Amino acid sequence: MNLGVNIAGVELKNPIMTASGTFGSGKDFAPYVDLNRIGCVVVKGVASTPWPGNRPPRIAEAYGGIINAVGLQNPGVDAFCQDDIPFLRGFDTRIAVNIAGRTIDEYVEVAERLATADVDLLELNISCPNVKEGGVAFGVDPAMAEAVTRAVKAVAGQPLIVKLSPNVTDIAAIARAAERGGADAVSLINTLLGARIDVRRRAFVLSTKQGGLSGPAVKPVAVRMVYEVARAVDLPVIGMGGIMTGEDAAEFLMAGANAVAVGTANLLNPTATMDILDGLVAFMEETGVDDVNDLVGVVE
Amino acid sequence: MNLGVNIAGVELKNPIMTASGTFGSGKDFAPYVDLNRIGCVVVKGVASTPWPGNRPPRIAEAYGGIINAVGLQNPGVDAFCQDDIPFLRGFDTRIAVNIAGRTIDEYVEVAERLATADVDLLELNISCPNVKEGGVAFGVDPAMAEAVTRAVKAVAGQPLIVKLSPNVTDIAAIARAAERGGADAVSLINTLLGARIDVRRRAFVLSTKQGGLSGPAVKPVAVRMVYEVARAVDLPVIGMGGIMTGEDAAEFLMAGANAVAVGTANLLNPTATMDILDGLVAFMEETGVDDVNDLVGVVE
Amino acid sequence: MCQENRTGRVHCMIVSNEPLAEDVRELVFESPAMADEARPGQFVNLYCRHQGQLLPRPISICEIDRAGGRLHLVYACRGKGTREFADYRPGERVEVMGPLGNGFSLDAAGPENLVIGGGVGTPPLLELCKRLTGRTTIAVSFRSAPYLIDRLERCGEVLVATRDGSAGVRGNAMKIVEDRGLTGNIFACGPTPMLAAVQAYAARRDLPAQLSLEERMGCGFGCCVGCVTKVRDASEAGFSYRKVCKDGPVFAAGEVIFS
Amino acid sequence: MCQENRTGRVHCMIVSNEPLAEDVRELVFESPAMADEARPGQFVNLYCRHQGQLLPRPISICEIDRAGGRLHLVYACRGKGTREFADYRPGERVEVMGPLGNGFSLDAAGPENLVIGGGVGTPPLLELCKRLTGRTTIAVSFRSAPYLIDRLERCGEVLVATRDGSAGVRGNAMKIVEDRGLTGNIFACGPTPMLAAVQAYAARRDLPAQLSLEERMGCGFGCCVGCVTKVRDASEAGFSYRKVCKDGPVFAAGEVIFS
Ligand SMILES: Cc1cc2nc3c(=O)[nH]c(=O)nc-3n(C[C@H](O)[C@H](O)[C@H](O)COP(=O)(O)OP(=O)(O)OC[C@H]3O[C@@H](n4cnc5c(N)ncnc54)[C@H](O)[C@@H]3O)c2cc1C
Ligand SMILES: Cc1cc2nc3c(=O)[nH]c(=O)nc-3n(C[C@H](O)[C@H](O)[C@H](O)COP(=O)(O)OP(=O)(O)OC[C@H]3O[C@@H](n4cnc5c(N)ncnc54)[C@H](O)[C@@H]3O)c2cc1C
Ligand SMILES: Cc1cc2nc3c(=O)[nH]c(=O)nc-3n(C[C@H](O)[C@H](O)[C@H](O)COP(=O)(O)O)c2cc1C
Ligand SMILES: Cc1cc2nc3c(=O)[nH]c(=O)nc-3n(C[C@H](O)[C@H](O)[C@H](O)COP(=O)(O)O)c2cc1C
Ligand code: FES
Ligand code: FES
Repeated sequence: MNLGVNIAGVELKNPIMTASGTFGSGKDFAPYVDLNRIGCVVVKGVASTPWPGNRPPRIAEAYGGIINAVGLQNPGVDAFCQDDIPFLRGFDTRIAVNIAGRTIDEYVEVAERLATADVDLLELNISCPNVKEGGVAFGVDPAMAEAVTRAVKAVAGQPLIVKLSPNVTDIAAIARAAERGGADAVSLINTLLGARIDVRRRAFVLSTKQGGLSGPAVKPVAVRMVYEVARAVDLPVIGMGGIMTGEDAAEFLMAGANAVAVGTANLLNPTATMDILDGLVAFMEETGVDDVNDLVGVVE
Repeated sequence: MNLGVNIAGVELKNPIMTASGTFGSGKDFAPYVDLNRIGCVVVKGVASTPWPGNRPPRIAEAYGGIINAVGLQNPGVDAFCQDDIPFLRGFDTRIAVNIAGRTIDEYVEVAERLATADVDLLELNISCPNVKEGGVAFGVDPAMAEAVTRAVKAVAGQPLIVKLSPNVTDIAAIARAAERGGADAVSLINTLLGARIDVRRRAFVLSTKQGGLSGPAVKPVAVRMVYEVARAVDLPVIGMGGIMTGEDAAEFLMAGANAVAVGTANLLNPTATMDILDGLVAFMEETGVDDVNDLVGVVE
Repeated sequence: MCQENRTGRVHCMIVSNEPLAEDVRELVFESPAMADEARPGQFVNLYCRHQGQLLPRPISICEIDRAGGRLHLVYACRGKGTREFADYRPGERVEVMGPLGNGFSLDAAGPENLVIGGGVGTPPLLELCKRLTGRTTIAVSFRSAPYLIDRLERCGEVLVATRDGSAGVRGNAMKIVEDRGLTGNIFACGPTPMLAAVQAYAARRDLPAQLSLEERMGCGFGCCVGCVTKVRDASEAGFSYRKVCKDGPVFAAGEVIFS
Repeated sequence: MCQENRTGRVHCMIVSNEPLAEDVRELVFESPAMADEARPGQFVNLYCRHQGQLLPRPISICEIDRAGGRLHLVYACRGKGTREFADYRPGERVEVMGPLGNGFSLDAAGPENLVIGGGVGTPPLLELCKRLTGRTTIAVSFRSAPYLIDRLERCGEVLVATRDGSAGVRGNAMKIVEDRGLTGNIFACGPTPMLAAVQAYAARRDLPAQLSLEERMGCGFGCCVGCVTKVRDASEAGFSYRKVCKDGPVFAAGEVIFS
């Protein structure tokens, strides 16, 4: 059985990736799973300088999901390169680095710093607010999405995945903008904006009022968007949003994703990546599929 | 305890409404609930002529929700006026008619026909595809939303609620467009576009591929949007999206809604409206709230 | 308005939940009210405990034990919901709403009845068979091991087919019917291709026939217009969509459009 | 890499689940592996059966019965999850992950220990009290009826306060501590305002103190950075956010910033 997939020239031993921000840099998972069995570890978002993140509470429960407002707490790209790359290179897995920024310059700075680092892929998180444009996320406007992609691509030393925000009217238009900007792949979906109010305290649960909804609750939206984007661009697509089982992973592949990422499931179950990989293999065996690439985009 | 609310000059005995398309015209619920206890029955969408609706399957299960592709099957406004208005007028409840159309003219035709009908409110469903604009929904573009609102308002005999689509980058902008077009109130959210693939059949579950996601899974998105819209416009707001309990209803009121609508919960439990009303009253008693209007918009 | 009052979802005590064949089980639960009201061909909604799965699982009523205040259901373990039900044990409760749907019309029952069932389409026919008067021939097919045969035999002559040929004729129930040229007032339930074949057969022989259909449901009691099937009418399109849950699940064969 | 191997979520048999006071219950479950590994001040994640509620409920370990292979938890029935747990009966299984977090450092235990607990902050201190050497004074407060007192009394002198004055002093545990000017190596767990008062008291009197904190969690094992608290450091901002689940829940009082 072939599980290997190719994302923008990088060979992954299987299509199971981790979703940024839900797997740290893998250290917390090493006691539970064999990191060598993961196709690609996508690390938490890193910025040019350390970011403190948002005040707590950062987590609210939602029906079938979770709303987070971590606010991209990270120790900065230098600390990342020093601590996390050597750890992950101790395993036979691909490394993708998720990049955060508040201005195009900040994004570019991280990509420049990583150009010579020993990582396989970059993932540009364009859901960050653009402080020069009044805090509107880069990812909701085609022109901004194209501009930040082009600027980062110009300095990138690795193939560039652009991670799309689902909080838009037309995600295919944003995907096309990323393609024009030079993206080598796209990933989706990031979290849906949502909020939860504690009716007894008469206040939002999260310190930031709203946060990002993820988990099984968002899966239908994610599958729909992956299908739309896969038909709109000529790039590899990484699908995510609520994947909890091997069949969920197969659903994203059939919608047009070339690989999938496991997010919230990691928080709920530290062995989720392995369980999903095993489930996908079992599904392929049961339905007589020899090559995982044969599942990609099979629905009409 | 006061439960009465006022929506664009229409007094409702309590803030519990039904969400269009989930309560028919109430007939199927009469054996289970006392329709006299519902603040306002919002009937299923009606068009100028009978619409056959989509081919089955029209329903797919999603985690914590449901995806529907009913396609606004309805017998047309004439049959509605003849059969459903007399039935509902047998109860002491308000009647709102949800209007569907594929062109501005079709919407206008329904509103004209209803201008002299014995109903209390109109609700304009702008999530319908505009056939003259390549099937893009009216509700995703401020200019189209404003135009259809203005045209319908010009002929409306009742206060006009505009029902917003959540599948947009900036729902506050659409709400402001509806306000400019003359809306007397806004309601939200309609369903989120989503899809589900049957991995064994390698096909979408729904005949239309994608459909509308509703139910508890969408609640955080709905609460966030209600909060945004309530701060963006100077109109009464009707909140909905995944309300299953009295505390869920309170959550929408606190986010800024003046009344709430119960949708998917009706399908899952025919006594849902009553259970939610009872739950809201219990919550008010427990937390010492005398007037339901005092809950509206209390979060910062 | 003078409407009957109905309760919605209720928790019912499970009496038994035993396998009848591989991945097919019979669930018996207590509900004197439902047993009182139920008619053959009606169904109930079962609800999952798994609160990610909110939609009802419609399951037809197999036997109505009015005296004992119990309903019998027979269900195939297919997806997540029915596999959940398979784990329920006697003494636990299951959440149910019903009875729902129209059921078979017994007025049509004649001196000769022909009952045709395929797979888990057979159980919904058992209570009907018990109530039919006249001579009843029952043609039923199964994937492999047949079940409920002893109970059906008390109601008439039973002819069995299996897809794998392990019992009776190899093929489906319509093969028996066609091979033998059976006639009578037809009552049928089973997979859609089989029902389409029944429809064609009944039309050819001019036999009255009632078909019990399946469709994915949102509510099960008529409010969401989710579960429709095409029914012939005088409109321009030649059909309209009718609700399987409320206008059916039983329809006159002549009015259904399979396509 | 040489990492310890750990299992994730496991189903554990419930031995008992009895009320200790109004809306407070003690849950005892079997897990020789967890009982072997656990240290006082650590916690476990409990997971709901309600599949709409996916997040863990972190509950501290109250007693570790290593010989019997059991853990004791004491929890308040507050929201949907803990109310669900209240329905669990002996013989059923509960889904658990753990032990998690750092636990109290016993190296700090001195000749004089001062243990301060408020509400369901008291149970996490019981196993600690059992292991402390030297003289231990235990000041604990409850909303109303006290619980676990007999077990605590085996470990030292117990001073009780209640918010409603129904037992002991009226007020919270810090009132006892302040009124009596108690000293020793402090170990505290309870509501945030109480911990802030402990911090101030320890600073004033220059007493070493460990505080067990609470925060809303996404994972409970360090991967989501959801459960942070401000901890003093040498950075420009003067603090960084540290994880309650992994760097805590126990922190040195001096490093925590409550604000
Ligand atoms: C009126 C009626 C009567 C029925 N009677 C019986 C019976 O007596 N015995 C029996 O074994 N089965 C019967 N079925 C089919 C039964 O409802 C489905 O097999 C069952 O709902 C599948 O649920 P699941 O959780 O196993 O599958 P899942 O795949 O987890 O179900 C997902 C969703 O799809 C729906 N669904 C899946 N398959 C079907 C189907 N074939 N028909 C309708 N909805 C479906 C489910 O209800 C659920 O909402 C009947 C269906 C209908 C409409
Ligand atoms: C390290 C740690 C140890 C704890 N030990 C105990 C203990 O021994 N006994 C005890 O009774 N309680 C303890 N708590 C608090 C306990 O976790 C919450 O009371 C419980 O999670 C509430 O869940 P619920 O389903 O009742 O409430 P819900 O309101 O339904 O919970 C919704 C979400 O919020 C979270 N949440 C709600 N309240 C709290 C809270 N106070 N702290 C953290 N998360 C919360 C829940 O975990 C869940 O994710 C501890 C908390 C932490 C962080
Ligand atoms: C706690 C948490 C932190 C996240 N942090 C990031 C991040 O740093 N960068 C990013 O691009 N996405 C981040 N995400 C989004 C996920 O990578 C993923 O896109 C999203 O959660 C949808 O997938 P899921 O439903 O499987 O979680 C985060 C999600 C969660 C739940
Ligand atoms: C089966 C179904 C049919 C619906 N039909 C309509 C409709 O005709 N017109 C409309 O404006 N909204 C329609 N809706 C959307 C609901 O009115 C509501 O906006 C949405 O479902 C969110 O609320 P909920 O999560 O409580 O269901 C329909 C929803 C469902 C589930
Ligand atoms: S299932 Fe809702 S109308 Fe039939
Ligand atoms: S709860 Fe996830 S890091 Fe602490």
